[in-house]
Amino acid sequence: METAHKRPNYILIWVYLAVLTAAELGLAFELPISRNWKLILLLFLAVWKAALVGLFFMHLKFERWNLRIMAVIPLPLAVIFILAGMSEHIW
Amino acid sequence: MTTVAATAQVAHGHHDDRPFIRKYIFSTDHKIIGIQFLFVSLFFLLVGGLLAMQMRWQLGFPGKPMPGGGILPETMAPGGVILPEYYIQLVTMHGTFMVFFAIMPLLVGVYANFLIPLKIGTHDMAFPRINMWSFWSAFAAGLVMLASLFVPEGAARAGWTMYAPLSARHDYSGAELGQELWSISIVLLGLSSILGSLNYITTVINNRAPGMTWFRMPLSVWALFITAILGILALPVLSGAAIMLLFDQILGTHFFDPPAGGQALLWQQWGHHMFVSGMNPTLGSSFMVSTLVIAVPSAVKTFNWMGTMWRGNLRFTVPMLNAVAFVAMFVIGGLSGIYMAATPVDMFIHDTYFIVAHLHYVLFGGSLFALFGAIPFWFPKMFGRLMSEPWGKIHFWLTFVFYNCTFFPMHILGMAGHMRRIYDPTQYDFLKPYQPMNEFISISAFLLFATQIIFFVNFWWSLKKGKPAGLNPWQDNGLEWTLPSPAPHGNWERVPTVYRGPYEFSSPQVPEDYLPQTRKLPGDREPAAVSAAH
Amino acid sequence: MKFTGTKPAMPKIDMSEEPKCKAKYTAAPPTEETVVVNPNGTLANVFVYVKSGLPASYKAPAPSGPVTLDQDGCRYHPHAFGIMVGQNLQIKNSDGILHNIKAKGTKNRPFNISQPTTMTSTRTFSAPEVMVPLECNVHGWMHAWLGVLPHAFYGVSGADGSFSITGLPPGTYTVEAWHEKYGTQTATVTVSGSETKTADFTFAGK
Amino acid sequence: MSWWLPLKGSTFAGEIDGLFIAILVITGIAFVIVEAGLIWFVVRYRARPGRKAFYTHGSTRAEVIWTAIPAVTMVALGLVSNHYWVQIKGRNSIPPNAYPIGIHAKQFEWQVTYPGPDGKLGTADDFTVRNQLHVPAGRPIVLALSSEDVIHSFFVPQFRVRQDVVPGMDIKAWFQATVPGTYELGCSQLCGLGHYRMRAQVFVHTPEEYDAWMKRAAQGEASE
Amino acid sequence: MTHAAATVDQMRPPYPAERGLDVYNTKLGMWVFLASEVMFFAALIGTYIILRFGAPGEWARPGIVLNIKITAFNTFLLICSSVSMVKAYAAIQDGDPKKMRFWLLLTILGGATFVGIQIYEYIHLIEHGFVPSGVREGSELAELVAKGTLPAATMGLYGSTFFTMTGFHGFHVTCGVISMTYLYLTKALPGKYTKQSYGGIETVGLYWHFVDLVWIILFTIVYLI
Repeated sequence: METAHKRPNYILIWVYLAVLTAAELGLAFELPISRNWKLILLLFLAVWKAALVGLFFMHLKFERWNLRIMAVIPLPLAVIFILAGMSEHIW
Repeated sequence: MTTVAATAQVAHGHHDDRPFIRKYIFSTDHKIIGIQFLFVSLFFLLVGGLLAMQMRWQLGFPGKPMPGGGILPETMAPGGVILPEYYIQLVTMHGTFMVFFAIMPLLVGVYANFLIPLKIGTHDMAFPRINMWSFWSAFAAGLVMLASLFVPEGAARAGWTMYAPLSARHDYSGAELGQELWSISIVLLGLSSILGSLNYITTVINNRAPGMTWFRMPLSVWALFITAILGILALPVLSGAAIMLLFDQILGTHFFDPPAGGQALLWQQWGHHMFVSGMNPTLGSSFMVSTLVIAVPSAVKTFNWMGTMWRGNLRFTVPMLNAVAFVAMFVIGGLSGIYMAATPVDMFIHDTYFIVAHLHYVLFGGSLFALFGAIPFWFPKMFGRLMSEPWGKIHFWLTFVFYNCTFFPMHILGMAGHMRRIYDPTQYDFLKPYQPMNEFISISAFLLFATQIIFFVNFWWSLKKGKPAGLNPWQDNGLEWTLPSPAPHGNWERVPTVYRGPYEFSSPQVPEDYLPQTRKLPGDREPAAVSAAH
Repeated sequence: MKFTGTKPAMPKIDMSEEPKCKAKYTAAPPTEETVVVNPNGTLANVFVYVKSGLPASYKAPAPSGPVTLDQDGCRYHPHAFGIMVGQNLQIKNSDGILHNIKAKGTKNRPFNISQPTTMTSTRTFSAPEVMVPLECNVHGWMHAWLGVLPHAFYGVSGADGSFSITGLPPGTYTVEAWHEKYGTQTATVTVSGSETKTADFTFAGK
Repeated sequence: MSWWLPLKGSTFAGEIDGLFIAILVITGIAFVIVEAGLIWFVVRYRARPGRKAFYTHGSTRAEVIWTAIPAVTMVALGLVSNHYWVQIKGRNSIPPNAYPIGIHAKQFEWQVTYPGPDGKLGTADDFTVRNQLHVPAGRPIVLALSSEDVIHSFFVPQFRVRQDVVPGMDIKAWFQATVPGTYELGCSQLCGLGHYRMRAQVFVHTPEEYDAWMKRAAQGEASE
Repeated sequence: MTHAAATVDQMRPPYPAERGLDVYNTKLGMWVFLASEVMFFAALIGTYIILRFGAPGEWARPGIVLNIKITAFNTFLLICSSVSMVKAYAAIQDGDPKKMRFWLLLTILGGATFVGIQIYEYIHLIEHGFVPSGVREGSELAELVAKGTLPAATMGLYGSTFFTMTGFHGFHVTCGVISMTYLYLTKALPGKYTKQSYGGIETVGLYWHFVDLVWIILFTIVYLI
């Protein structure tokens, strides 16, 4: 019914993760850019890494849609929760 | 189709040869766990009630020695006179026991455990051992909470909502160990509820009997399923907050400590009804909208219940009486909630007895009447016997009358501006004229409490001497009524097959006015899974 | 206990919220008691105690009789006083209105108890501490100071400015005088046999 | 003992009471309809031998109707409430000429700081009085609320004003008293063992009386 | 459904599943549990963000209090243990229990080392005066606060949030190490995992990767920002 999946190259994912971590460190301590840019880039890298782990190591990329939904449901809630808390302090 | 090997574990059926301790104490049987929750939460209901009686004594007769209060230690009530610090402990622990250890476990712990596997047709929960742990951590939480009443400085005393920083710092509250035990207990209870919810969700998704489609699932299971989903998402947050509170108390962290930059309102981030807490007014408006939105489904529910009764054939058994009373009381609680949703009015009635009245109409009226209906209803399936109907009716009518005498006048007190959680209303000149009403409420409350003795006696008596119940004493359609009473360990030898929804009453297809979900009529198709597997 | 310099004016306490307390001051309105200068020019409420000099092995049993702290007219009586470790402190509410007693000690376990009506509560202290502040949060002006000591060699200057410490064994001692506003002063006193020695302290007002 | 709301002592008391009455009427009608319906059904459809219940799968039209009516009512109520809410607590609701009074709450007292004769807070002639709030009638008052320790709540029933006082936050609230007289200010958020006694007297003076009181009080004779 | 796909789909091999979601109970249960874990860490991280946004002043700059180098190594270690975990899973799917045991043991070692390094880090920090309530008086860090290198106003919050977040993560890693060791001893060594039955490995793997995922986020927001 669904397309067949081939096993991903886990070592390659591992290399990605290691390189991204090194990039984060370099970005945080060596790169002479403004704090806000650092913040955005660092968060972007962190989400990228987290997505790699979730999609490949935890196989979310290969699961059925209903299990994927289960994994994804709390994420928007968590984000809304954090944003609601932040909005308290921005007014 | 993949195999169904994992569900096909053979049920033990009637011959259950486990030792007593595995059968009734450290049991993994969902029914025993449900019954364990029932006994424990009824006990805490009693504890919470006793605490309420002491509060009502002080409010009705401020500063007078409480009858029998002499047995309390000097730190609580010297000479039987309740001290202010003991009073706020009573307030706190009454709320805590009732909400966390009586009503929540009675509604969820008891009936989710007992009913979900029976109603969806499976042998047990998906994770029976986790289920056992869920009960025992709730039990431990209860013990810790109970123990906190007896530590030297007394129990927690910041209200069951535990607003920080009153709850976070000992020098503000005057209690150290009591506050810490409260937090520990709540964390344990949170863990228990998460484990429970995990089980309910997995079981409902994965282990329904053949033919039990989502739309054939009884509403009670739906409600418990949705509650579990909300629980799995909300409880970790609450537990996290309780842990931070605990860290503030024992590690000296500063999460809720304003002088060190902490946020007092952090604790309340999750609460409703906080329009006056000093937050962003626009946020107040959006909260108002969300509260108003709750009113609409509540109204729809009420109309649906009435629609169910419309042109029905109502048999006034004890469960039915309580169910009708539940609707009637839920309406009052729901309507009084509208006052809170209108922010300017809420500003006035917030933290007054109006809220106390509303809370009790929702929690007592909305939950306890439902439970007083549910307990006799499923009593046969739990213990094989029926509870006494005449005593049940006496209990019902007395409860109904005294309940309204207790909680309805609180609306009037709230309109007068009577604050919540005050030890002695006569301190305020504007409240002195209301003392007769406070006395009336207190006396009604004592009578309401006394009435519950009837329930407890009926319960114990019926355990031993009740009329033996047949398979299906109420002529209901659910799967559980196809089992013997009490239901055996492992429930079914082989899981039943479901052919229709649970609410086929007075169906023209059969002469009886009920039609069990498992009864196969000519023309009913076998569910796909069954036809494939067998 | 001499007092020199200008006598600070003590602010009046407005007790109108507690008519029962207000009624107890018919002659003159109540004032705060931070600095009480006696008519003879001496300073009251100075706590004097033997700070050091006692042999390490010296041990005194706590007396069986209690020390009484009375709350009368929304003020503490006495305002500054001493107690021995393990001795009972009887806290008495003579006003019949709500008082709470918050002890904010650091070496002793703090407590915060309330007395909604005429009643007596008893507490003890487990460690020496000079001084333990006592306060009532319902009546913000109510303060008392309590010195907890392992021995009985302490006194408080009274309405004539004098104090006495009796029964000291022979030896050389450091005696400290403590006042809530003016701080501490020390003196060295040598006692030999059964004699009476005098130590004078002078606090200067600012 | 009154069975109704307390005296209307401030400008927005009338609006709040009006809203209260409106809700009372709406909920009253709903209450009567639902409870009468319940009783009618209970009597009319009680079990009788030989009769079977009516078999139905429900009616979509009925469901739509009984969803729409409460929804419309709620939205209308929400709009009206919000209108008043913005007037009472909105960010820009505080009248610019409001007379400032500082309220510092601590376990268990209200420390009221008056602006002194110059009418400004934060100047040398400010003075603080325990547990006594004096305000002139007919003039908007803006309270600057702060807390020493825990969350307290400023509540004067006759003014229909309540505002939580949160430690670490500076909160402003306003009201305008209308009826001279003596009232009580209570703490309505559990704040410790003396919570029930965290009470202050509220004196609403005529403007002339207030000026006279201010003169006396500024000289250190605050007591009534 | 599975007959044709089972032979080809390496990521969804046949496994005894339950009726409902076509996933076996333990795996579904773990996902539900992880959903609650997401909310728990969201609460912790949310609190951190709220407190940092609303803090009365600047937050201490990264690298002054905390030792970034050693934590960066720790991060790398956790990533390695994640990949060894997934290798163990792949090995047992291929029906090679020996290889599976090797990778699983490596994962346990990686996790244990992570915890060890974190304990070392905590001891080091506490010695320097960084404690959950802020900065200990009279310590090395207290001098930095006095000099103004560290902001006095926010150190209390910094200590509170740092120790709570990293502490709870460390607790999760410890739980993971304990359960993996338990499975290694009671299931993997006696050879109970086979090509047809490896639910324990997959489930504990999901947990382990989640813990790694959380650390990726925490490392960035606690140590780098």
